[in-house]
Amino acid sequence: MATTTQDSSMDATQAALLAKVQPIELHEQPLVTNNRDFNWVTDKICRIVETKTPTWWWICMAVALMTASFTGLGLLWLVSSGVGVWGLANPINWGWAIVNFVFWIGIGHAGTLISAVLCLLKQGWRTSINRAAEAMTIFAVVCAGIFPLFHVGRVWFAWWLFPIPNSNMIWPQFRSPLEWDVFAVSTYGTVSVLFWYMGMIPDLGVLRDRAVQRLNKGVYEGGSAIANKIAEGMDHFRKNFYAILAMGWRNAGNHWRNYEMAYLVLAGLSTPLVLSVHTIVSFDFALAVLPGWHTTIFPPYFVAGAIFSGFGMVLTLMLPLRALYGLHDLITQRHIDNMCKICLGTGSIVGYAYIMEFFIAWYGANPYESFAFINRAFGQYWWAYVMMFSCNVFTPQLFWFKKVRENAALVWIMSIFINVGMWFERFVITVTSLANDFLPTSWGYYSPTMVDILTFFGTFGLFSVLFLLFLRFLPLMPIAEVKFVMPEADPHGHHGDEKGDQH
Amino acid sequence: MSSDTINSKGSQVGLIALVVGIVGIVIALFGFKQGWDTGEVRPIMSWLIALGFWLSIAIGMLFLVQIWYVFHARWPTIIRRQCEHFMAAFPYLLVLFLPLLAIPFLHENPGLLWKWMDGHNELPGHGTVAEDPLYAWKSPFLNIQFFAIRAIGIFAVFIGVATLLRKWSFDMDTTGNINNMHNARRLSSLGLFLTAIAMTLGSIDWFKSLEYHWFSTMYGVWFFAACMRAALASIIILTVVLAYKGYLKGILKQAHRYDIACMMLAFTVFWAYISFSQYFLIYSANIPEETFWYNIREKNFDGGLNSWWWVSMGLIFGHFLTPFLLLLWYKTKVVIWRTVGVSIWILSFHLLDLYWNIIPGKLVAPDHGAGYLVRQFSVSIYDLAALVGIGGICIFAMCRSMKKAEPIPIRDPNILTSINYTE
Amino acid sequence: MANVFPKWVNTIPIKVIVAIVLIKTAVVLGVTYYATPKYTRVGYAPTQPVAFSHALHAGQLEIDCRYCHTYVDRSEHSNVPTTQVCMTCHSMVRKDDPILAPVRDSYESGEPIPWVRIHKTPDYVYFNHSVHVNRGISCMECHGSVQEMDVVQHTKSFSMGFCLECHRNPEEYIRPPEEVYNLDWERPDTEEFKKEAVDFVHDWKVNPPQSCSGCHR
Amino acid sequence: MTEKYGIIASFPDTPSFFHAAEKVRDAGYKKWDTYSSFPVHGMPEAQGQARSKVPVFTFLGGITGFTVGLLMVWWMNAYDYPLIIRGQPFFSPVFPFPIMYELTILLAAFGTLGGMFITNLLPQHYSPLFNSDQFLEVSGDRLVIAIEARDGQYDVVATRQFLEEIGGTDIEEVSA
Repeated sequence: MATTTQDSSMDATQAALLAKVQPIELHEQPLVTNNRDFNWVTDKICRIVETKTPTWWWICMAVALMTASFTGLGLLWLVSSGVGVWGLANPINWGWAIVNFVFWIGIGHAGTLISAVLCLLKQGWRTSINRAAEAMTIFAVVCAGIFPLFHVGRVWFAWWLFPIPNSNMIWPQFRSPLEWDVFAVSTYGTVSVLFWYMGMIPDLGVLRDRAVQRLNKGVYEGGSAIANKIAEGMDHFRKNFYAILAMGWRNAGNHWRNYEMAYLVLAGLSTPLVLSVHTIVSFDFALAVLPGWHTTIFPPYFVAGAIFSGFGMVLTLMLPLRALYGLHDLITQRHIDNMCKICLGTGSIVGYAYIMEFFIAWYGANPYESFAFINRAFGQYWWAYVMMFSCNVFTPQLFWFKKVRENAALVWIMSIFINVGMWFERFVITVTSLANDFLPTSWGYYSPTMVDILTFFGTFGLFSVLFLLFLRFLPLMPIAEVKFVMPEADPHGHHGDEKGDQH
Repeated sequence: MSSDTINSKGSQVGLIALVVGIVGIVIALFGFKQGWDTGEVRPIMSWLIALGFWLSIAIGMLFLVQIWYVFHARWPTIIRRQCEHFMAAFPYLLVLFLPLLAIPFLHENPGLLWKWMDGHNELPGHGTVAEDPLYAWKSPFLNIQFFAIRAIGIFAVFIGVATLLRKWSFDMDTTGNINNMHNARRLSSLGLFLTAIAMTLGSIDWFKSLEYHWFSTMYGVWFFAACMRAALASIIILTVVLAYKGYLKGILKQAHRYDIACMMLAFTVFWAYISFSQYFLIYSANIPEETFWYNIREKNFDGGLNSWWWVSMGLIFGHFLTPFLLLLWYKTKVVIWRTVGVSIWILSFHLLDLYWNIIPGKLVAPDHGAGYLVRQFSVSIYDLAALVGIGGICIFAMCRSMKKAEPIPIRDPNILTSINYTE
Repeated sequence: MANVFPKWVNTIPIKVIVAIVLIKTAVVLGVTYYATPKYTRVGYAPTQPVAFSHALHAGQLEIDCRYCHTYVDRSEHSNVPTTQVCMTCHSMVRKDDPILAPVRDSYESGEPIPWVRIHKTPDYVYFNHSVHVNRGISCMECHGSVQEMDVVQHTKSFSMGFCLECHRNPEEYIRPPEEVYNLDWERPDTEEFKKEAVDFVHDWKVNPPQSCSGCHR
Repeated sequence: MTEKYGIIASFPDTPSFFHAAEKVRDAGYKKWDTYSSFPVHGMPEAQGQARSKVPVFTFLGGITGFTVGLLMVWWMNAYDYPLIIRGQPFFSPVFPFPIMYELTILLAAFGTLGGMFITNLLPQHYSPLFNSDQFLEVSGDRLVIAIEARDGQYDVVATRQFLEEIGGTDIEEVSA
């Protein structure tokens, strides 16, 4: 691009200026610690899926499956009896279903944020967590989708939500925010899968090549004859499975060139997408003329909240994984620090929105609006508001302290608080506004039924089942990207002593 | 050219800017005085618009510097220093804000600009401000004393944060003390919240309260988006000029411009997102107490389209769609004249956005009672004078600051990464 | 050899794309034609307890619809005639015909004849016969040419789309009120008539609801 | 095993790999490529490749999505089945904007992934290179340059010598 580069000839002033440059050493923790080399990284990540299934995996899987069955039972119950089995009653016609939907969708947002926004911002530290975070996004969207899907009641007619011709000769109503949700969430799910899959192609190629290499070597030892036979059989399976999915990826420079561009473009597409998804979710509320819902800050406020809860979930997942698989060299203290800081930042933005809502509710001088907010904090749901405010605004403030950030156990506990707090945020928004609307005679109090509780509880199991499958069969980290941020990958040596034009 | 010649050149530019600025300010103040005497508020609005314009650039830069610190961004290190220079304008902007602050205290109609400041002001169809129950409700916040305190507080935050960041950054050039950087990073993480709150209050006080009946929780975020765009566009222009004639020659790379342009694209989308969401939620809820704010920017009382409708369309297509489509294109982000062109374009429409937010807010109550008259879009000589005047002072402040420190932060740990930055 | 797949595999993608396009088209067409409700009930012609021929009664003998379906113009419901109605004639006409044995049995015992219902709207749809027949919508618009049927058959789909088609363009289905029960009436294909129909819709304030709550009350 | 695909050579570290690529480019070879298990910063320029064409596919996808969304919304809600809802206009670019927006992104994303596959000529599950055991090690840390026999300048001896000169080791001929 010689034609577009700015006049690169320097005169004496600039040379003198550059001569004065004398950067201070800043000791920063590398993103991959302990001077690991490429092969170590490849091996470390690949062996997670290549070695024998650990016992804890089977135990977790069993527990997760059992938990997931609650969702199955709850939904079966719902479908066979009708939506009445949920605790929805006038005036609270939106209860846990929408709360859980928004909660799960929000969790997903961190995945896209890490993979897309941090990619655009050239944040190298994203590499070792983005794959798992993207997986989390997809599974969270799956869990989220269940609730509105079954809330329609006759779930077998849910396809009417899509613009497919049917004998009723009617079409979806595109002026409805709920219809936007259909498009937003399905687009979000699809694009996340595309992004996730495309990011995985090079790694699938690596897994394929390793299986082929092992088979070529043909040495299967170290166990009983049957165990060796099984290991060989698994490698045959892997060879074919990964080869099909890798689509013939060859690590060619040409491949990388187009791949990198596609990745960047997808990141660029996912960023407005992730903003739009939670914006549209917020429109579900904000478009209604209901005090406490109709407020213009909802879109960015929801997005910030989503990212906040998502990072909470990433921490909740990654900290145990790091311990279980010994990934301390790849998920370093620096990664945890950064995630804590993002929680702190987004948590504070959420706090800004809470305060702004309250202030404008007063400033707007609308008595209904003021009442809605006073009622939120001091009405019959005050406990939910306290939970929300303390978990979301005060908890992350502890992340100001390095001592807190360095204590993995404490961070993990706080990340759970964040998840709880964000669930309560959605509960507060949904239920308090509906419970006390314009007509005091119909005011009510919402209580969930057993079916509500079991269905929601079970989604954690479903999420875990999917995540455990992911752990077992797909590469947990983007190997290529982790290598890319290592100093050995720098084509100009890694001492930073070269100056001037590199092309 | 030695560094002395750079300095002398800088002083030269600064001197010119100062002279131009003073001339502009004198003309603008002349208009201000006329407005003051006659009670015609339009020339005073010119002052507010121009101040808002330059303030938004400075605030945006303040945000950017802090964001870069917090994210530990390496590539913008050489650009950060230029922002730090521009941030020297804050104290001057405070001084230039004083004429506006003088109105409630010295003018016979304290509500000349912000109508709620005087209970005698007529509201279209509502009687006077003093009779207005909405004002009575809001008066604990909207009263002159508190307004003045807030204004001082807001500027105190801007000036305080900017001064400290500048001090530490400049100090590192000479002492090479890494603690400066740690301090700056720590301050930035806290400063971002302070700046955000100050900026929100500023936008509510100075722009939104012109039409104090209206309210929107998003307004602060809108102003944030506007500031960021203005700052990024100005950075492109500033750095390209510095790379063409000044000390950044050969140091500023295509990669830097590309990344700034990418950020500009991102904030173009963000601005549209915020503006659209605000409009959309108010439009679809269709509550009169909110929609009137958009109505007066579209229609006259008799229902006919007014000049602001065209401005609104201009904002949709000119402030969002055109720069968005242009910036999607790789060439726009790297070919200098195109990037600069888009930046100038964005700055012009940012100015228009301020017009759109400020001027229609002052409705005129006609003599015959019912209805209202919308103050139509117009550009006056005082707009230009105030813009050039305040801008001249800001550029003078920047040039003055440039003499105080190295052109680039030579001891910054990330300076080499930034100098050798490639796409 | 370390290749997992043989060389010809490289041609699979293009084949897969072609196959997907073909299969998808087939599936879409098939589902549209066979599996949408439009086609599910049409053709339903159950055997009735009595081999009653509409072709004979309504066609050949030209008995007015309302003779048997008495309340069709006064009620939301079009009734199936009682045995007594049959017996008004058949106490004299063909009084010993073995085909009519169930009718006579019913008349004697008082137990109604178990006619099999053919035309049904779902319970969540509100349909009013009188509104339709009194505003120029003939029986045959929904029930088809009953006067030609020996065994009554479901000829129209009764899908929501079927209702909506008429509700959106009533002037294309409407006829002069005096011709509603004239099953042999033919719609004149003239500009003049079309204008009349439009005027009729306007003058008689025919305003078929298209909103959800019009039918799903 | 008579047909030859080309010659591959390995390089010890990223800088030498990178500079070797520049030299192959300067030597005027056309049908060749570099192979590494991670993207090397600046490699497309070093290989003399133009900017990727993937964004074109993205753009086409996006435009299609937007147009389809616009037409769909208009046709379904304003033309084929207009229904009065909350007194809102049948068609306005404002209300269904989220729909058009999401479709734009959806199809642009498909366009991007499809564009990546098309520009890379994938899926291509069989490649002669996989026949080389050495080549499989690219997945670990091996850095390989392969010059194909189809290249006009290709000559078994001269090309092998050239690769040696620019620092290549483990030079191997790969059969097609």
